[in-house]
Amino acid sequence: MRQVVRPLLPVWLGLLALFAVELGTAFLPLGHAFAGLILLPAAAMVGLVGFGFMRLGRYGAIARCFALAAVFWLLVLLGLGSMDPFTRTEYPVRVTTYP
Amino acid sequence: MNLSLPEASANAPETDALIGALLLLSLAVLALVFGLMLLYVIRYRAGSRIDRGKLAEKSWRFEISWTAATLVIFFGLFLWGADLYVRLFEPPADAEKIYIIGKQWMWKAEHPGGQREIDTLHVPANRPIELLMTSEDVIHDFSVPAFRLKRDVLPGRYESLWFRADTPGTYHLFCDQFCGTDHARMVGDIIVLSGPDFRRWLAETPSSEDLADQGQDLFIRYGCSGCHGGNGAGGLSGPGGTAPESLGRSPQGGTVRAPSLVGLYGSPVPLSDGSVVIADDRYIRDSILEPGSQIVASFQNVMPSFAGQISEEDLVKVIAYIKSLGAGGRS
Amino acid sequence: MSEAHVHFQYDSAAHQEATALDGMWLFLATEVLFFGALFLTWLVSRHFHPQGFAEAARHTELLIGSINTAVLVTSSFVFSCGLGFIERGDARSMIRACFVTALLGLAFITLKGVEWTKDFSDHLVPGPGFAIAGADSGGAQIFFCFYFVATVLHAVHMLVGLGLIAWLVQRARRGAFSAASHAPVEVVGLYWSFVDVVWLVLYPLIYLVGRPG
Amino acid sequence: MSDIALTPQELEASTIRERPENYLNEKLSLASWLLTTDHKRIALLYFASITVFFFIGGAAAALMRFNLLTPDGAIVSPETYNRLFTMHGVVMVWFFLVPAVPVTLGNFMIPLMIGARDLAFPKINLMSWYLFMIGGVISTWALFMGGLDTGWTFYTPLSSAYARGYVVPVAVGIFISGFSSIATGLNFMVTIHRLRAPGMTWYRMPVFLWSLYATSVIYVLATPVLAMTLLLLAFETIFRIGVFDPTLGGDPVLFQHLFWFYSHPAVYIMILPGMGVVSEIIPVFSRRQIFGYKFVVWCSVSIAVISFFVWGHHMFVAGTSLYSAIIFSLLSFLVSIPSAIKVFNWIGTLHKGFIRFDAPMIYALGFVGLFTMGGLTGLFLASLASDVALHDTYFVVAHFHYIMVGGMVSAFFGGLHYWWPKITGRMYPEMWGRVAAAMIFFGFNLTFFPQFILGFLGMPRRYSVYPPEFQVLNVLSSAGATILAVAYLMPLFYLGWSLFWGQRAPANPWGATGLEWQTQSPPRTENFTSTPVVTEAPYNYPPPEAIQREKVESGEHV
Repeated sequence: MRQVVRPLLPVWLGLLALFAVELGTAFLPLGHAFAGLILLPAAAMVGLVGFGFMRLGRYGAIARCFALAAVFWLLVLLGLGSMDPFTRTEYPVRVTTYP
Repeated sequence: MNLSLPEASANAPETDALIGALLLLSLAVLALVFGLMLLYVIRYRAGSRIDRGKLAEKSWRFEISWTAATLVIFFGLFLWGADLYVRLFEPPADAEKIYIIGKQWMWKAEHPGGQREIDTLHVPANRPIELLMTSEDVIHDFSVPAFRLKRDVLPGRYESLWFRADTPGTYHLFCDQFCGTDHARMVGDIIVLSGPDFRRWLAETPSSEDLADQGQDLFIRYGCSGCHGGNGAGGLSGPGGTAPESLGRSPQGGTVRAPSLVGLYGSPVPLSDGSVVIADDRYIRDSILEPGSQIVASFQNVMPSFAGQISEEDLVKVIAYIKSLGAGGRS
Repeated sequence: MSEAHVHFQYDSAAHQEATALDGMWLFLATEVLFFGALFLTWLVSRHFHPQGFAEAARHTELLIGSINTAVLVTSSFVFSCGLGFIERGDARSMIRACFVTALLGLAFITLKGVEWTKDFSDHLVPGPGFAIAGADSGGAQIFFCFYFVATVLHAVHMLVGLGLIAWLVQRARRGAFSAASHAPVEVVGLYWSFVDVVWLVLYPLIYLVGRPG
Repeated sequence: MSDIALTPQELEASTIRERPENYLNEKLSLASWLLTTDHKRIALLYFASITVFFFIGGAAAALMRFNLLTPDGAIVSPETYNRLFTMHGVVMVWFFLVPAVPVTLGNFMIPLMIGARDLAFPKINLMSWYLFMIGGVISTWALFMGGLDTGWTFYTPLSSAYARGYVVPVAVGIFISGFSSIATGLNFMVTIHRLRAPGMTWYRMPVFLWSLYATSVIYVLATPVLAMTLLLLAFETIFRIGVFDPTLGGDPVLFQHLFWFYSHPAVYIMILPGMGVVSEIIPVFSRRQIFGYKFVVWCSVSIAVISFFVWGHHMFVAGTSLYSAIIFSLLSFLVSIPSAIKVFNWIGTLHKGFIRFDAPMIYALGFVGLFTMGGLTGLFLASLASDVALHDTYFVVAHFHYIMVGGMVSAFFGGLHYWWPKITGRMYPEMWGRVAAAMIFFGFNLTFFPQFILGFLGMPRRYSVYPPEFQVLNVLSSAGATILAVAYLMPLFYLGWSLFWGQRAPANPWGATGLEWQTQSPPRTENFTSTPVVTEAPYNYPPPEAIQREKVESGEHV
């Protein structure tokens, strides 16, 4: 029992600690532009689950390739997908009837 | 069968030159591909007794050099196309602005002089025209093949498209983005007239009530004049003027201070948060629809939002009126 | 799966199990892109409606969301322990870990249900009568469209996960798993942790990023 | 058997009786087909289903072409016309082109070509056929019953707020069949990673497998984005409010980004397997090692990867930002490089070959020509200013039909004829095969070449009526479509005939290399009696001088 839990315990505690950091960051007066910083502890938590619980490091090259491909293509989607909206000059027609 | 398409704008021959270059390149490549295929297929058919000899050694250098050459050619074509395209996004400052509203399934156009047309657009030759286009429902596409131009017309925002027509005549206007049942009938004519003809057309077109004139009526009808003054000269001790007859009365019966609109267009406006904005079309539009977002310094935000209260067409007219107050009142 | 179930295209049970795990990883890659489209929607909509999104985020139930995050992280931890147990051949402890995981999962969904009910009574459902009026209303409604789609899809994934855990328990009771052969436990573990990962991204997007300032 | 004299009838009878057990005659009950996990039988189930979908989509196209004979619309109302092209697009894209080669030829051949007994996950393979059928039936039912007039692109807000018709059921059908695509791609990728026979290294794999692997990458990574996009669309359609809703300030262009993130790579889902098929056929009928094997396979992979970077070129006039248009244009030019490399490597393969003109080869040569034309006209649409002129006109229609129909369907038919002996154990009638191939090439060009000119003249796509000056070209196009329709129906008859009366096929009728030809025709359920061991590169034909010597010795040249 102890042999099983002991290596996983730091992962769990680390996650809770990062969670506390994340929650704390949310109440800092960061402003709109830096609000994205909150995602840093979240990214660390994702990494911790990936390597701690899902044991990404222990799988073979194929599984790691698949995981890497997922992250790469996610970045392509987010990067190229936000390029247009972020650089667009919008002249909105604000006549909108909000229900 | 007429296989030629008129080049009726300054942009058209330039685009055609690019298409021509692409066509030449394509024909050269096709000739190479089909030529080699035919040559090999005949020369090396199974029954042919030609001596094949040994296979040539594969040369990486050959593959890499022709790939690099193709890359260079493609990069040149890319720059050429991009250069023309970028110019489509830079309307000259003196371009005449015409509003286009697309809806299922018609095109409505409004000239600065208030002339309105449906499914037809008269434009003068050799003058830059900028179209400010929006849609009332779905996405449409304003396409004029003779100008080699098109641009999607979206609901909720303005798209701009500019051109300089140079050959008088009548050309097709198509909706190129599928927009529902009668998409194929959302067509019209672009009529390019020479300068004098166009002026004659403007003069002869009935109901050519000035946009700004209509706007003035609406300015009163929507109650704007109540606070901003009957001729936009501002409320009590507004920065512009304090004519007693223009004192507005709020619905509660009190006197309301509202900024003067005379001379507003194009001038810098100090805001309550300390920043300064230039009063352009967009600022005026936003101030009508979202008065609370940019409050003029030393005024309070008491104006109600007109979002949802005023139609797009009316808004265009009110803005035209306010613009006409631009240089110190209307002439 | 025990040796008897090796399909004829595999050399050995180990070969078959390694293949199953590769398949699961690839499946998770597709899930990343599935939720990725939702993340792009969030990113773009927030760019166009910063105030609307901030305003809407301040209307979310931070307390429930935070408790749920802790619950889910813990459930993932417990299930990982369960996998550790079966790797040592301790099926009974594994079954117990499965039960705890499932309980935590149910707690998550129950809290989610409470939150949704509250959202409904607070008129946070986009459409007529939406709680946030004014200029930011449009952006806020888009936020809540995103919120409902994202949380419902996540909850559906949780339910599938709970079903898989129930299936594991049933098979484990029949003694299907041993220290040498337990690929299904590992596969379900990957899935459960992945659902956790999705929540770890959704949580700040929904509850936190709008809060500062 | 050779030393016993038998009459032809007796011979025929005895071969039937003694025909070795194979995957077709092992079990005959209906359940043995509907519950099979054999990749070969599932491939045949897919063959039957996509044939039906192909003819549904084709019938819609035929009606459209018929309607366009006169400027005012010859037979149907605009409303019906809109439903027809939506049906044509939806059925052809999602229920024919996207699955076509991978689920039929790929499903059948992957295990055979890597020397495995089945795919990695046979049950998932069967499930994916059921998902495909459920999705296909829901979508086509909705298209027939309620109709849909949004085009296959479902642009918001037309689809979410204005369209009349069954948006949600059609989207649900596509959503479900999307999971079939994902399952298929997943199965193929894991199979190719894990189940290769001993000695079958990556560089010993036939090009067809590389292109199916590249296709699977797109299946697996692009399809989920479409799934989410359709979910958001359905949400918006049902609740009349959603993330793309312009009345809330939402961005309808975002829908287009998400849609094309899938649908542009999907174009390569459709063409990459076709390229793979052609890369199999040309070496066999030229008796030549494929020219530049490593270039060809890595081009497949790079096409799959780059295809994800170029979707913005569908939106140059859609109101995207200038920067994004410029970057997407540059990236779009890049994707043509690997395609061009492939074309020249196929031609290089013909060099110094011993070329035979069996039907598969005619299809393959037709593919190379038509694909080249489709690819070159793609440059007009990747370049920004010319795209502004040609976008959303018949030029675009002609361009993608050259790739999809001229390219992909030719490759599909080529592959079907090439592997027909292996799949059915019968030879197809060679003469009819050649006639059909030539007719498809001719009919296709007559149908779609005039559309390039129509497009340049400005005729918009999706028009049920058009200005009269476009009539001559439209009539030409419709005439071509008639020939094309006949040419597509021909294989249905002569291949059907050959199933019962065709000559029996030997294990390797083409003298081809490749593991699939080393087992009997049709193969046994377990594919190989013993696991094959691979020791050499693919397409390892003797050098030209050796073939020549052999021919001279055998007296063929005398």
